[in-house]
Amino acid sequence: MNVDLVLEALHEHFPTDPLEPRIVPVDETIVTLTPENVRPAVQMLIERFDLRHLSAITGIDTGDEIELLYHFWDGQGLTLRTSLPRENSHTVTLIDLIPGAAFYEREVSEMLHVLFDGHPTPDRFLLPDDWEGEPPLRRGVPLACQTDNLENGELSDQRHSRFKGEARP
Amino acid sequence: MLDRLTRRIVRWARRKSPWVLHFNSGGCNGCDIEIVDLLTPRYDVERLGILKEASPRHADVLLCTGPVTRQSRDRLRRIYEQIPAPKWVVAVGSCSCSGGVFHDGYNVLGGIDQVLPVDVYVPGCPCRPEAIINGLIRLLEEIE
Amino acid sequence: MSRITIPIGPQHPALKEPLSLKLVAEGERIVESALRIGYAHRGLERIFQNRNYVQNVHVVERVCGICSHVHTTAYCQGVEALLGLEVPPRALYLRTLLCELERIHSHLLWLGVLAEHIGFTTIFMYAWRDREIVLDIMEELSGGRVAHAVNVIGGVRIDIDPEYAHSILARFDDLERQIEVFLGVILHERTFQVRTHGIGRLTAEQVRRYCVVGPVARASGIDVDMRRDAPYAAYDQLDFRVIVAHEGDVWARTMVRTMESVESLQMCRQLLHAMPEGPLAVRAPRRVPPGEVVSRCEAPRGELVYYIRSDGSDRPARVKVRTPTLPALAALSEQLQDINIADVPTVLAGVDLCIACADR
Amino acid sequence: MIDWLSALFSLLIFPGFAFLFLCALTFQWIDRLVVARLQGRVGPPWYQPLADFIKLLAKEDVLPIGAHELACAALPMVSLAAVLTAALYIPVGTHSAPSFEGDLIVVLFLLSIPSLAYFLAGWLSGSVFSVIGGNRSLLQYFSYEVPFLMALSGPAILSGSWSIAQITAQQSHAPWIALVQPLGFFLALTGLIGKLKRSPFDIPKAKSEIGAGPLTEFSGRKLALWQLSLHIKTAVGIFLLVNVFLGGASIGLPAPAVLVFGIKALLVLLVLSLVDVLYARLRIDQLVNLGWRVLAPLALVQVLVVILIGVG
Repeated sequence: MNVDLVLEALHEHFPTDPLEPRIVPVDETIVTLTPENVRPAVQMLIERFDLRHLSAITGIDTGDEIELLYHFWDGQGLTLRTSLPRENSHTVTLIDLIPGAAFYEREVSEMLHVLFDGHPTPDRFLLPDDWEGEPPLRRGVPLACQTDNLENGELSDQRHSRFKGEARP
Repeated sequence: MLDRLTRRIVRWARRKSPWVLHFNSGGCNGCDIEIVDLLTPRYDVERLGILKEASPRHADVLLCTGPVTRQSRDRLRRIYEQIPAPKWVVAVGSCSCSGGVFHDGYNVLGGIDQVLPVDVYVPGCPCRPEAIINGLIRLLEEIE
Repeated sequence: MSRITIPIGPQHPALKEPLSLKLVAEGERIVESALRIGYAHRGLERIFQNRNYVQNVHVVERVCGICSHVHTTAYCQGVEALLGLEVPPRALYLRTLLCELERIHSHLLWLGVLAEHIGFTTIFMYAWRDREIVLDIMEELSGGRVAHAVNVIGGVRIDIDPEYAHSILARFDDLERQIEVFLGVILHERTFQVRTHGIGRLTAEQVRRYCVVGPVARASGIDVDMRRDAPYAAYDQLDFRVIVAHEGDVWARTMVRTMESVESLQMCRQLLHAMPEGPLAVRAPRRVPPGEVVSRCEAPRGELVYYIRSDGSDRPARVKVRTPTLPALAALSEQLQDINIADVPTVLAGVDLCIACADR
Repeated sequence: MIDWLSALFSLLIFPGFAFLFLCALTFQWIDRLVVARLQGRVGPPWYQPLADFIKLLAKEDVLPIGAHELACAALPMVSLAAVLTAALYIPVGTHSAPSFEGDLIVVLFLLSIPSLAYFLAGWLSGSVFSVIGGNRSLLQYFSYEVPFLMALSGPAILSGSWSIAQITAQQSHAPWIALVQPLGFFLALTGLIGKLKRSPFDIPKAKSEIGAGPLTEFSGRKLALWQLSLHIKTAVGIFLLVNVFLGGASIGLPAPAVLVFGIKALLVLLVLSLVDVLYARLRIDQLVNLGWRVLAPLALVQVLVVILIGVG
């Protein structure tokens, strides 16, 4: 994959977007796109450069916005970055283009509460079924494990063994 | 007199054939491979009569590894109840002793003793196979 | 036919780690499979944000017990790139040596687990007995059988003196003879072939669709290997073959992994012969300038991606870990389609799942 | 009075329960030791099977709610009783068992009852794994039972009688039937491996797929009885093969009968352990294919050969 060709193609297709490609260590190029251009950009990349290997989707809560980074790779790394508003942030799913993105999208939606419209199975992925607290990777979420739903709630503050001295069966 | 004799024989039998069940409640699999290492030629726990069993019904000793994540808490509890008495629990590795390096994770409850009564703690991250064998032998000496 | 739902629950003899798989079978054939992971989810990416860069090396090593060194390599490499550090060549060589030793240990471990699942306990015992040779070498080098704590930000912590290198080379020879024995079993043993040929087949198209990486992809004909395509550490100074097979079933993966361990042995020999002199590490400052890095390595199971973003303080703003088992899990439902109940453990073993990696 | 006492003695002590119990434990120990040594391991101490048995007796007996209490309690005893009665008719060393015409068929029938009890245990004990294990043991039952019966009818036809004692007596002067019908001996061995659910055919209790198969839900005393009946069945099966194919205690030259019989039994056990070490487990459909496409026709050929040449 030749990064310059890709950048030119991106420039043609999305003149309005502030691309400002940045070379990031270990041979990676980061390109910024507006949220609604991500899907057409991925479509174009697949058709013209057969760039289908999506390595990962990283979600970051930077305090004032939610950033999504789609890491692609084919000989060299290319990352598409978009930023979404913190409240009811949602974007379009890429599952029909790249089925491998299903797990990554479910994880980001669970960890940062980003809704991927059109995702067929947006259910629990890593978090336990009885998790009803805040999405953990959002800023301002207390780190200690919320165990309020355990039978006796006093577990979370002191870490002690409830079974000291209890007679073994 | 006969009662004392049978109790001694039963105690001898329980010490000589502890069947082991292994459950990983959410740790990195460092301790799990060390437990499976016990069965292989270099450590070979079959000479102590220890067999790794497939079903909780056949097991005596529950070897737990990994901190208790919230999702595997109920499963750990249910496995413990499925094992017929007399049963013992060995916490293998620092994670199952106290939550280890993941103690402050939002999904981690801490050590196995948050959920089960533990008989033997085997520290180490990951613990060495010799330490697990030593823990099991300590357990066997203390069995009634 | 009557439909039975079979729970391959978090606790199952075929699974070393907690994974919940609900299979719906008609008679002996699997019709549907539902996967639920998250039993080993410890919230690592949040824990990373809670520690500074140096403490994180200790935590990164505990993401997965089998490929711990490759995780620290990817992490330290990323932070060194952020800091713009120039790691001395001897440290790169030692880092690569440990990476390859860990690959041999992981592949031999996997061969044993697969053999145990198809009922061939003898090969399980032999594979794990010979794996002890590699574990001894790693333990003598770094002090730890499984978690080695070799990598620090800026270099490595261990060193090799020449006559110790000779004793390692001697041990490599009988390890290679043993791996030849396993190759013989895989090629000629009838029952092994019958239980692994044509099971859990993944076509090249499926591999590309689910972005599967590592030996599973290479066994289906996709020629991708981060050590050659994006060389890191000392891989650019080594010449090695990337083994690719085309059948895409469990047997092909066995061939790819076993030949890879032979290839890794050759690489270790080259590393030991051409080990340059020089310092072992470079001092790294506590604070990392703001920036971001995407560091990629070839773990025994495939491409491992670390994305690290720093905000100038001594704690990372975000560390994203994408382990090779995640796409393999996505492709699992395709492999479990329409196979025999008895083959489910073989398929699970064939993909070499590392749930601790996938759940983070 | 004396024959009443000696009958009781032979029932309970010598070729009866005590002797078989001892044989079962030693055979299990030797088998585990040989397998361990061939895999580079040390293997269990000599008292291991006894310790396992006593520990299981002293364990709590738990059954899931869905399980059928009465049946699950009765099945282990049925299979143990069937195996013990089968052992009555098999002469061991010098002891001449009460033999009548056709006791070979009775023994074969009694030896197949535990397999059916094993299947029922799977069905009635309520867990998914045991139901699948039960199905598999039934599927497997037919694929090895037919070749086994035909292989054993070969010697009966050759020596013209269906009583084990006669067959053994015939071989004291004539060459052993295993040498005359090597194919029959091979098929009988394969059938025995299937009947005992040993390694290449241990599909119903495949440890990595369905846990312990039909016995997943059994624990405590019931499990102890099940394992005892399986090990006694191993001993009885080996004695049967030694008598029918290897000429019981006779070896031509005058040697202590029990020693000769013991050595032959240990040799057969060694063969079973070797097969255990060397082969991976087959899938159920592969075993059924093997059974019907390979073993059954071979057994047919063997019987035809015996009928045409042997008697003719």
